[in-house]
Amino acid sequence: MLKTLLKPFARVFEFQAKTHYKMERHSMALTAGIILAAGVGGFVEIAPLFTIDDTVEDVADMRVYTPLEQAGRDIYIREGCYACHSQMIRTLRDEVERYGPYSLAVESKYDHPMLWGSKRTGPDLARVGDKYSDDWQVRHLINPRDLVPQSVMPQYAFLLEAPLRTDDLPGRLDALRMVGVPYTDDMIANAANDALGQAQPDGDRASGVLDRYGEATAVRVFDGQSGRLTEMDALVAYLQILGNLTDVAQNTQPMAEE
Amino acid sequence: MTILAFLIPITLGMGAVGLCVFFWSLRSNQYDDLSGDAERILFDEDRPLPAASARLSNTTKETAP
Amino acid sequence: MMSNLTSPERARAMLITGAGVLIGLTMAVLGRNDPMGAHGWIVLLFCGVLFFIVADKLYDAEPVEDRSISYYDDPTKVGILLALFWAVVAMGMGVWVASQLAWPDLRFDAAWSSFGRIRPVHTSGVIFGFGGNALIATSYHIMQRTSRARMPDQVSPWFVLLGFNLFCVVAASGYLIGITQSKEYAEPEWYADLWLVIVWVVYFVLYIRTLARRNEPHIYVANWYYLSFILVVAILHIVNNLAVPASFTGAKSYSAFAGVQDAMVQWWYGHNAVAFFLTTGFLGMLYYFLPKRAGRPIYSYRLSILSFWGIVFFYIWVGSHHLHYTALPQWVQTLGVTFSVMLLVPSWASAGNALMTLNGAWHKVRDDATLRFMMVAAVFYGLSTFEGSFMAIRPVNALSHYTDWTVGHVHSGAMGWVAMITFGSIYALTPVLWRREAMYSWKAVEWHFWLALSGTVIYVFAMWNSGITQGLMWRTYTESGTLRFSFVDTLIAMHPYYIARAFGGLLFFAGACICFWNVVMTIRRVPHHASAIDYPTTSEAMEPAVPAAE
Amino acid sequence: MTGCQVSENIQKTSSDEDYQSSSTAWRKAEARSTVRILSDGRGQCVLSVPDLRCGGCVATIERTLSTRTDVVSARVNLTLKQVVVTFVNADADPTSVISALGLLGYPATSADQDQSHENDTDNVGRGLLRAIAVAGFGAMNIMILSVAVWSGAAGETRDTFHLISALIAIPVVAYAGQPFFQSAFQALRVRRLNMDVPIAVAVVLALALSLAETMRGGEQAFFDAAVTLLFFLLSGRYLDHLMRERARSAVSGLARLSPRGAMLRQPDGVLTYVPLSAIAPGAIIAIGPDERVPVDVSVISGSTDLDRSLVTGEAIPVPAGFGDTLEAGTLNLTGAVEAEVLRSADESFLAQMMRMQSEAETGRGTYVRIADRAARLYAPVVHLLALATFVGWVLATGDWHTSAFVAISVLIITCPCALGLAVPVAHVVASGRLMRMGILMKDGSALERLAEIDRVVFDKTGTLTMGTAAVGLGPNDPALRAAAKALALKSFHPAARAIAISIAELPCQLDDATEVPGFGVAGCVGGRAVRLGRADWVADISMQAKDRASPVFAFADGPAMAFDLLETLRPGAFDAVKSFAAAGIPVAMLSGDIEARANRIANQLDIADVRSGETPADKIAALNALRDDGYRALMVGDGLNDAAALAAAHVSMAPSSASDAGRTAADFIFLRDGLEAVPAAWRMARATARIVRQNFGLAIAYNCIAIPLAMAGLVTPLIAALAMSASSILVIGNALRLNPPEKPRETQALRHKRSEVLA
Repeated sequence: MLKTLLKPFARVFEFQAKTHYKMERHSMALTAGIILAAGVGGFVEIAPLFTIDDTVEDVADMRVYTPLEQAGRDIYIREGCYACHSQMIRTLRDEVERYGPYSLAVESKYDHPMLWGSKRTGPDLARVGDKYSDDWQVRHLINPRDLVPQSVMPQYAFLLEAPLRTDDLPGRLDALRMVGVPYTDDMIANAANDALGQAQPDGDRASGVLDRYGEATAVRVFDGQSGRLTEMDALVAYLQILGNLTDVAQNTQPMAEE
Repeated sequence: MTILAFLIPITLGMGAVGLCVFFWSLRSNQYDDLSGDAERILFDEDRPLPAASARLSNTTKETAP
Repeated sequence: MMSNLTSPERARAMLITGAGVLIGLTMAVLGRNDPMGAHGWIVLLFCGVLFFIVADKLYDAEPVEDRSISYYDDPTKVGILLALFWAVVAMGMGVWVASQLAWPDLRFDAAWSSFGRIRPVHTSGVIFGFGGNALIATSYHIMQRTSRARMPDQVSPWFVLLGFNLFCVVAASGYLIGITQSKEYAEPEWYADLWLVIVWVVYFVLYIRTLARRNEPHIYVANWYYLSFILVVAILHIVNNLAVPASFTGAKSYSAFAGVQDAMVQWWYGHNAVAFFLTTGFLGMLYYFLPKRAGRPIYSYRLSILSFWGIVFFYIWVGSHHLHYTALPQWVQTLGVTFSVMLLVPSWASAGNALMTLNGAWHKVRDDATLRFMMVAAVFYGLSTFEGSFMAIRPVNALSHYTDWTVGHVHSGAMGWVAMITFGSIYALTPVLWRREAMYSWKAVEWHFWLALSGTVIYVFAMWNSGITQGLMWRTYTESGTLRFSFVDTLIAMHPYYIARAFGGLLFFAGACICFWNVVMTIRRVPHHASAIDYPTTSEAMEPAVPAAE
Repeated sequence: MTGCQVSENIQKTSSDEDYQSSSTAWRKAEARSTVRILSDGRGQCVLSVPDLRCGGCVATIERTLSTRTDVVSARVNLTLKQVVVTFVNADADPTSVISALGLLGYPATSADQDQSHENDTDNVGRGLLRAIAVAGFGAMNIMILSVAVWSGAAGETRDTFHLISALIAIPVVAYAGQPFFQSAFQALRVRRLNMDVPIAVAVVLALALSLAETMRGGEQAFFDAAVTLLFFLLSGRYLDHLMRERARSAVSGLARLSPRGAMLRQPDGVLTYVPLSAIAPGAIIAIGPDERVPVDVSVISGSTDLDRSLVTGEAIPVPAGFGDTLEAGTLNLTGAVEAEVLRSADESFLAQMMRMQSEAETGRGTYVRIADRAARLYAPVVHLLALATFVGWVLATGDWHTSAFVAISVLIITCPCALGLAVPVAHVVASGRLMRMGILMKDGSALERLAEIDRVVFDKTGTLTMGTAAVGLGPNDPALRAAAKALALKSFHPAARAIAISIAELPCQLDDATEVPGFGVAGCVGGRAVRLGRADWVADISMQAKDRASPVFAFADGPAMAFDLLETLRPGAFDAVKSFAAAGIPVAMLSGDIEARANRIANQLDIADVRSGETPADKIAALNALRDDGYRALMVGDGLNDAAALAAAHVSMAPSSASDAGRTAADFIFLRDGLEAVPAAWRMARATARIVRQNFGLAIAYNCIAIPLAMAGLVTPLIAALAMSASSILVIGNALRLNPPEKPRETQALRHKRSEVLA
């Protein structure tokens, strides 16, 4: 009776017996099986532990890049500035004295990708924001050797002529949201307007920028030519925000090593 | 370091693949004659092997007429 | 070349290139408002040219060659030439970027010609264009010879080689247009990365299929090195390039990782790329061409296998030594140092093994510039791995990081090790591949050797000086405890070294040009070797590769 | 009737074409029996080619063999110096391949591959290698995580890393620890302690403790220690195995002498080859020249000379004819005979010797290797210390958890990592050096035993003397000498060869030369009959018939002149004996030979203690007596008659020219002719023993530092890992001192020169 009942499963048993026998015979396969089983089980256990992140400090005043700053960052990326400028002040005394408080992990937590760099042909830029005036930055970008005769930096005069594309900004912000930057629907929908508004302090779009990104956001004509939104506007806006997304580093005044 | 949740399994996986490959190589007698295997690549392949040349002469014979 | 393809193979090639044309067209149309459109036209052009080459010969006579008794060397030949073409282009670019640092006005004010845009053309061109093509070409040669088997088909080797070059072209042109992720050594954007994954999978499958057909039971150790190069680079590439495109009709994408996490992944990738692209692949080359050229077996074959596993295991976690004193948790940095230092053991085992192989053949090294290239490569490999471990130590790194010392270290590896072993291998391979008596001009090889060596030495010494000077100047204090030098002061101090560096690079570049010329002249002028073919299919032992099932 | 006619008559009676063909057929069949049938119906045989040196040889051999039509494939194994030949048919004939190799300049013999045995030992090695790979994989990955923890990863990250480590360590220990667990379990079952018991206990406890710590989120976990320990110990074990394997394959690479079958005369008169097991008493078998006698037989027709050195150890040939009994294993030199089988193969003289030998070996079975002797002491001490620590901590603090932690860390840190490596590494290095000196070694225990000897016993023939004879005196007249040489050249009898070599003159013209097996060579010189051979046989034609043991030469009706056969001393014999005497170790000689010859050699070598006319049983008795008196004797011998004595001795050595049985029984085999290998091996053994003692000293010193730290509860996983690695590396480094940097340039140059010569 039982036999007939189990008959349909005979094949399953047979298969089980066969594979089990084989597994036992090749004890390596057995070990691999153990590793696999343990690995899957273990990983389910491990994964939640990682959600408690002990690396990146939690800071309340850390804000995201505005669309204009993000556009400037994209230009910084496009021009390969990271090849000569780092954005990571190390915990060494001379660096802290030269560039400012050393960089904290939180400060680059919205940087996709990070631009820490690996070579300083030019100085570190992690805290270059507000160190120089907009005018200095623009003139320096047009021809670095006008301001620093010994500089070997290339000229970026063409940025002043290139109008900034704003139509793709919502898409970019949306993509950034997908990888974890907390842009709101509102920010994404108004991305193009906000980019224009941040460089036009007298325009009606400016207030939106302050609403969405905070009162401290710099709203001004970055490139010195009002009425036109250029790539120079974006890049300078980005340079001026470097190190200014949060005050945590300045406030805590971390002590340097050595 | 959330990122280690990716990197460690990936590394372990690569290590495990390496281990499996090592076992395979052990089973397929890859380490039986290391001194001979080191020498074998030096055989000058420009000189046709007898068997190959026999086959070659056959084919030329076949194609010639 | 085409005449060796059968008509079904030609049809398949046409299908693939035709698909490439369509993809290019789609990219051009959809991305017309974006830099991606330009890439569409480049893909279209690249595939279109290939399409017409194939179409032109579609109805030519069928090949008469007996595939069972020959190796398939056409892609290897093209690969060698492409590698040399990229060497000239990329090293030329290198000389130019180096000169821009000494004389910044050499950029001529164009948007595409700034240092930031052409530097990746130089780095990617050398690493992927020159190194990658050389690796693919030599791997085709080595896997067939050591397996004593022909590659399984004739379309996929072309697909891998030309597909990889399409990737290189898209990458290099993209930097000039302004398409980049700004991730070091992983600059190409998402669609190029996806394409490379496809090419790489085909490459891996091709390699495995060739090994599966082998007539020689033993898999020579060089194949292990090459396989690890293919497999691990694929994984690194995929993980580091995980990104979300801003739009599928635009080039821009954002990395899946941010900040410190991204830094960790980037250097996990970056240093493993050094390990598995610039080390294991070229060690595979060394382990084949060095004994071959010296006519002596590897000093200790067992050691070569052991150091393979050592390198594979130790390299994985050393990347974090690029991030000393940064926001990366300190224990991760310490981890990187520990394994960087331990890595010295297998690295020196390999270098020592190579040099000991030459022990007893020093007279050959003296007389044969080709062998000397390989010997110098092994020496530089040992030196730069030592330097690398040294620079991974935290206090040293505090001085060396961000300075030209790192640049010098990279170039002692890239010029002294990677390029030297590649040139040596090309000189060893070219006469064999094209069935020539010897290279067209042995004097030119000598010239190349001395140019390359002096160029490397000048370059590396200039960068050592420059880097250490700059590192020390940055941390010099006045008696009152303030920083002594402004950043610009250090820049002025660099100037003579930058000139010396450009000069060293120029010498090296000149050598590469001579090599290209010499290879081309060898192909065109040197008479054919008496024996016309080398024969693969039977191993000496004529034993079935796969042992009978247990 | 002239001498010539006589010899013709003899030739007619003794020579039989049947035998001639049977001889080659036998040899073919013998070789054929080594061909294994593959699953696809092809045949495969393994040939041993000792002269293989470089890739050139490999290419030459493979190229040449693969052109043959009967060969599917030929693959050379340069490491083992073998060629694996696959034939088209299973009944292929390897002899033609062997002769083809001979023509290429590579003498080859078919290696008797006892396939089942081969695979067994191979599997042990592979199993160990697999375990090493698994342990290495685990150790590497856990080490990465541990380094991270030591570097300061704290909190959740540390717990996570511990958890991952646990997930790796459990399967790794379960798999890679098996050799130790099994061995420990077996030892415990017979209520004994070996080194594996503390190892197994420590590994399991380390794992358990770490798991418990991981579960409660503790700071310390010893996963890395447990797995690294396994890795180190497995490496030691694998090295030990590798050494034995290397010696074994080298020994089996030499040709095996005992035949596996015979040509049986069927009732219908046809000769067929049958395996040894199918030969029953009463059967008639044919034995051709140059063949070994497969079973004990009695000659029924034909006459011949026998090399009975396998049986007696004495090289001088003995004639045999109708009615003589031939023992299995003796070598038929000159004539073909037919003989009746007396006993079946497993009761033959050969088999009896083998049995005697294995019985003698059991006497040695009680020897306990030094590591295990140390373990008997070490394990209880360590376990008691751990217990004491536990009790002490409980009493002092009352904290069960901490006490257990500290006690287990005592066990972990005292785990005999260095001890496990101390012996094998020293032995491997020593065996490598011995190998370069041309001495093969069976296993590590042999080296330990050799270091302890206080008596040396030499066999005479084949050991102190070379197995072949040399000629003392002969006729002085050049004409006579030329004629004698001409005759001697016609025979392959060892005495004839020795005579031919000893005569400088050119041989004269010789007609009608005939070899009469068992008697000598006859012929005509200038019309006069002439003979060289047994004295009584030569006396048939000569004037003065003398009853002499030595071969005699004479012209018909001329005076008979004798060639005195002498034994030559093996090179280095004098120095070898002297160096033992100088070290205060008495040397004795046991010989099966007659007293006069034995004494002569003994006098030459200053050996006072001589016993002659010893049978194998006597020799065993002598060695057993030595042992009963508390002496540890080194026996050096070669013949089958010595095999049992070799096994009975505390430790034994044999030259590579020794009989198969002798080689199997001996602990050491020296490949070169010189006897200086014996004191050299002894010195090496002493040096190794010294290093082993030092290593034990280092291990003890390590424990003296580590145990108090551990008992004080100061041992963290980092300290444990560092201490264990450091002590292991120290021990390995010390062992490497056995291998003083030889002049590598010289060997390189030598190698170079050799390859040039070959080219």
